[in-house]
Amino acid sequence: MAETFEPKIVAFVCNWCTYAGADLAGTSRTKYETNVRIIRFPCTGRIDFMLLIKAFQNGADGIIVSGCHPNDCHYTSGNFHARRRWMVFKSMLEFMGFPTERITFSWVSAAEGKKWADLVNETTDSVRALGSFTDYKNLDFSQFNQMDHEAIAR
Amino acid sequence: MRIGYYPGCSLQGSGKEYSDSLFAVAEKCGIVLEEINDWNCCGASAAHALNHDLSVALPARTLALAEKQGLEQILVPCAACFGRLANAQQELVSSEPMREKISDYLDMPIKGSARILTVFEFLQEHIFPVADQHIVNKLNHKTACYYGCLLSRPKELTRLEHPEDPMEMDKVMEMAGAIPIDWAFKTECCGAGLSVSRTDIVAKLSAKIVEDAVSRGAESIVVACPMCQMNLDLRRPEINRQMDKKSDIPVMFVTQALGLSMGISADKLGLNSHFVSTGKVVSCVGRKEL
Amino acid sequence: MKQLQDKAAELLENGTVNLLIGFSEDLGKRPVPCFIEKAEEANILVFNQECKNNLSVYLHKKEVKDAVKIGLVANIATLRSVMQLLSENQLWSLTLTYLTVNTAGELVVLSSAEELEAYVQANFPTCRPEDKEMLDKLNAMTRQERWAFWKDQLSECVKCYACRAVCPMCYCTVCTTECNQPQWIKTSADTSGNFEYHTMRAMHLGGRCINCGECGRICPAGIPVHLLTAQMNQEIEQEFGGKTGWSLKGGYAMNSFKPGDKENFIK
Amino acid sequence: MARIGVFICHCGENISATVDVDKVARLAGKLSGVAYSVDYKYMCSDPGQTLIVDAIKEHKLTGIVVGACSPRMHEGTFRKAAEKAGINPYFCEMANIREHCSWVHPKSDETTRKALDIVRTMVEKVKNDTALYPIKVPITKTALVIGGGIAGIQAALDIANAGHQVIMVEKSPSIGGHMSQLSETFPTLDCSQCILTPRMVEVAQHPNITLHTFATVEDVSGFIGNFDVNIRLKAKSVDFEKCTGCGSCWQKCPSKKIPDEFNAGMSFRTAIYTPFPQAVPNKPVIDRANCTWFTKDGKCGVCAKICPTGAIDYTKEDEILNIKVGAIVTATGFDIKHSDFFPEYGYGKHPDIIDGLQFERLASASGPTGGEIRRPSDGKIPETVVFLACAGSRDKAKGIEYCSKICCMYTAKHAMLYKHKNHHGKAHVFYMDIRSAGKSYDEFVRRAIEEDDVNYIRGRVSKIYEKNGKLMVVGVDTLLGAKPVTIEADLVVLATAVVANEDAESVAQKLHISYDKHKFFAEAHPKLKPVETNTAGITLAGACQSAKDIPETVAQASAAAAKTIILFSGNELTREPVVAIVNRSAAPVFTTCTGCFLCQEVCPYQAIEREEIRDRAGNLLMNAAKVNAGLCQGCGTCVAMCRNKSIDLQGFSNQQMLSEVMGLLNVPFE
Repeated sequence: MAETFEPKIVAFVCNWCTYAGADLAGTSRTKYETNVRIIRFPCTGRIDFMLLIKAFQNGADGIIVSGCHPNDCHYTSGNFHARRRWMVFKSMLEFMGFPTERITFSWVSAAEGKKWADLVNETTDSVRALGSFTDYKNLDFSQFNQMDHEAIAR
Repeated sequence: MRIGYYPGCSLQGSGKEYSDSLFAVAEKCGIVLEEINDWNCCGASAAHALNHDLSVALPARTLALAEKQGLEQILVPCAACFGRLANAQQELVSSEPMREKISDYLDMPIKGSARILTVFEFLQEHIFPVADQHIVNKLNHKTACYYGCLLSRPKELTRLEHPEDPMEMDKVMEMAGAIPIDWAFKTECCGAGLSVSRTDIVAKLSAKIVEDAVSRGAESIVVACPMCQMNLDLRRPEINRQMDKKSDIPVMFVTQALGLSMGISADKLGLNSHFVSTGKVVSCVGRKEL
Repeated sequence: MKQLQDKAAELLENGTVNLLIGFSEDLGKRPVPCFIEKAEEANILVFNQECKNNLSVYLHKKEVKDAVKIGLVANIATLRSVMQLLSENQLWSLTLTYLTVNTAGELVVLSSAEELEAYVQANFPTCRPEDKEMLDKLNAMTRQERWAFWKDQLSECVKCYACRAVCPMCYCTVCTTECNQPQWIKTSADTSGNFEYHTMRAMHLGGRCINCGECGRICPAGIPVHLLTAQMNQEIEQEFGGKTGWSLKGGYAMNSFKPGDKENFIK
Repeated sequence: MARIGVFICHCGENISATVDVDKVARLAGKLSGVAYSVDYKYMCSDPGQTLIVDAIKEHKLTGIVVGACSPRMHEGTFRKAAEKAGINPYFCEMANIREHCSWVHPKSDETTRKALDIVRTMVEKVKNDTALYPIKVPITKTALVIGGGIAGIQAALDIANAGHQVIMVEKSPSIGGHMSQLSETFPTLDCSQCILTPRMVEVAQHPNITLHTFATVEDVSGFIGNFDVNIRLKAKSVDFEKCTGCGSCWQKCPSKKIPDEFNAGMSFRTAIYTPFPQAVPNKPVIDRANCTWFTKDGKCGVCAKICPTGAIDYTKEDEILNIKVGAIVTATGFDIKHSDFFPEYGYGKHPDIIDGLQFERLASASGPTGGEIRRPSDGKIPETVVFLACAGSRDKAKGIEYCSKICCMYTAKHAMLYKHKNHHGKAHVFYMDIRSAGKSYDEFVRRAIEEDDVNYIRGRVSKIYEKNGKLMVVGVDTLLGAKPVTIEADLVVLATAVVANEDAESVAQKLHISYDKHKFFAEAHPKLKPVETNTAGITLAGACQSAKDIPETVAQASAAAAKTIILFSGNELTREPVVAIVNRSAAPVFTTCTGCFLCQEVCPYQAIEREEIRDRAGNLLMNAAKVNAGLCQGCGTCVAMCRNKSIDLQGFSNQQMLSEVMGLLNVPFE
């Protein structure tokens, strides 16, 4: 076991604003936590909610979804569609009892390198405080454990 | 349909002719107006300058009483009262916390759902449909329909079709056989807010109104607000001094004019209790040609 | 009942419809779907409060599509789902006639989409009270309690896909569950895969589901899966407006947006 | 089996200072599917690129991952290198270990681990890359210019002078637009018609320009390079082949009381008319709505009798002309609010309360008064004129929040013109702010105030009414004593708000371009694509996009022309193959698309079409979505919207994105 828990955070970002904003953080040498891994999409409108589920299922502890501010979308309206989708997706997960605080939605523009760094730091801190995302991982284990017990009992 | 009636102070005092003529016309047309029991002051002029909650609570009490009485429509002829009641209703309907607070103050439930009618709405909806059979005389003369400030502002509450150039009263006068003129001071202020404290300003403002009406050939000014009527009528000596000429153009309520065309006696309509004689208008009833 | 049978017979007789989908009774006097092609068979038709099935699901079947002119004995939920399907450009190859019974107990025959729209809008159903009660109960729980509830429920799911089969809105020829390049949904029925499947299902149906509740009713494991879509519909209607199965013009909330949509959850 | 090459760049020390590049290259070499892995000082240098090219050839690599800087930086460079080595450039992916890793983290194991994660993610993506080929779209090198005002004229001339064919469509009988109505122009006070008419003639005579006046766009289909447009040629009732433009017809026409649009309703014209003397083409048309022949069933016919060449033809019908064009310049112009929009100024009932365009006509030598500023009611020369800037503009209550931009300048010009013609007259201007940013603009306004003695009053006007033959302008002076002022005027000029044309919405819908809430056409990007629309191949010029003065309009028109000329510079349009695609397969499945078309509404580019799939006998089997690769910009919003994954985005496919996620979380995904 590691001394302090280091969460795995996956960031789903759009190419035009947030990816460029993260680039800017780089060119400005703004330091931030190493826990985040970026996956580049053309637009937030492209991000399929299934990918988020897959990421959690495969061990992500936190997720950042970020794109252009409203009205700044390179494709005019992709982020508006995304915004609706995330709103609904989030409340859906909440209804299922999913800890939605593990998902952070944000608008980070190509000029907001600092905001990107802050976002990563804040998200890392909050997810670190939440701890490893065992809820999802335990879903299957608990079942198997039960089966094992039954098998042993038999 | 029951129609509630809120007189307010003016219609029991300086504007008694307004009330008298309104009831006379309503009676003629077979319409019963039901006064709201135990109504109170609308708070006009004073309350909303002092305490916002009070300015809502006062009219709200009247509205609550009307609701209790089961009235779905309330006629408020006085322009100032209308403004206060409509304003309070707006606040009650648009803010749930406000409604609860006021309800607490009053210790009465209140919805603010009753429809508050301006005198024009009342005439249009209830008198117009039956007016034809009652109008017997033509008030054949040129008249200036004066709306004043409170009947035209704010436009969201007063609901005039063209708030900058209203025609609602003009239509009533046309029906009464008069010839409403096109003039520039329809919605100007008569100075009512200062009618006691600064009569010099009242005279100045009212003079502009009278002057424009007269210069355009009006033979009467018709109003629908007791304050307007009082200022233009009672303050005539000051107005005349301000204009530096004498004008004896009579100022009457729209309901008085309508009553006259329905053949109701000038006495019953209170046309004899004005400061400026209304004799000229009374005499042009049924006049053939202008 | 007699009226319905006569009308059905008449429609079949004069060729207005080639196939009539309705309800008959099984040996236990329970209503079951039936398919009638001959006028003389129309006397087996029944229609009552117990006729809950959403028969519009059959409209996607090839055998039904081949008949082209279809008569549908339908409850209001079914009519509403037909509305939604029409707005999604489905059923274009069919000529549909609808037979239903209004609240006054009279037989109503609707022979065009416009008539259907007018009838559905005039008789629009509200959220089923039993669903509302459950939703309120769940929403009042803490997150952990909800997680435990759904974990418990979904661990029972065997991925038989009955909820999908019974849903008229699940008309895709290939479902996401069957996509294997990439494999979006785990094929095994473990709990995390079940979560995945049901989240996907709810997301795909939110703003389209017409709350007939068939998916929950059909579930062999007794999982109230219909609550997921009911909750989503409630949420979407509240936030973005628009009712599912209300208008022929559609108005799917999830493929439109307003610049001023809520975004207080976004940093 | 994939054979992937991994190339880790030191970027001098930019990466190697904090990332153990050697370790990353070594461990990356052990990843499944990686056949070759190496690190190098400067991957983007010539030797670095040569290293990649050689490695691809030598190790028979099927794809490469370059662990270096941001793809926004060098993706193009390395894709070219890959292509040079003989593999499809879309098998090259960048792992951004500089901007997203080495530059933002300190030297540590964790940083190195992150760099490896990033590389591994991209290795997983490359495994799922597919060969993509640039999309070639043929181009019809003819441009359509909609609108014959100064914007359209400028754009048409620029495109035509570059050697391309231009078709210009103008709805009125003459080109020239609003500029032809203006008297003088700010800030130089040169005559508008003097500078415009030569351009109008040039358009008419240009061998590359085909002019259709009295014509409108009926519908537009197709896409960039390949638009299919139907033009409605309204029946002119005059055969232009035969007509010599002698003018006998309109001189004799008995219907003489039709308000003249060109003079902003301040004079009359006949039913057969040319809008103004310098009209291009200078040949008349019949306004059928006002012609006795058409309204009274064949009575009259004077023009036909008088015409020496027999050019009048009452039987002409509207014609539809089908044209194919590669690009469209939208230059449909603007309108202004008229004085009847202002209840506080008497609902336009008073003839001496006029709008800016009417004043232009009064001041114009070709106007109804021959250039003498006389008031419409009685023809007297006004002694006091009040100008109201911001009539309607910047007024929320009027629903027009924006600044109309041109009014400050033309109001100064109007006041100046009036003062120049009537030295003893008084000119007052009520204004909110003076917005005179522009070359020589503020000097111009100062000149009006300081040299021409125009009285500027900062404040608004609440009401205008007539009294004893004078217009009483009641306003407030917010600066000098902050008190109400009333000015007795003889003429009031309202600088009314610039608004979109009445038919702007329907034009936008025909063109499939978007528009804002005020019906002005929307540019693709407010800063960086100010002339393009969201529909590729359609550009904007002039005031149809927002209020603009002449220099700005001309500049934008030339920009729109430049965009069109760029498009026409090649024979084919090459587009990035990052576009959406709907899967297709053999009969009887055809596609998994169910034809719900929910994707159609989310597409910002109208790139999704409906395809009807039929059997050999022509029976409709199914409806399915189809992406027009010429229009698709590759945002992928449709992909996330599609329930059954029937539509996918090339270059960012479902398979690629999911494998990235899986690769990242170190779960082998096959």
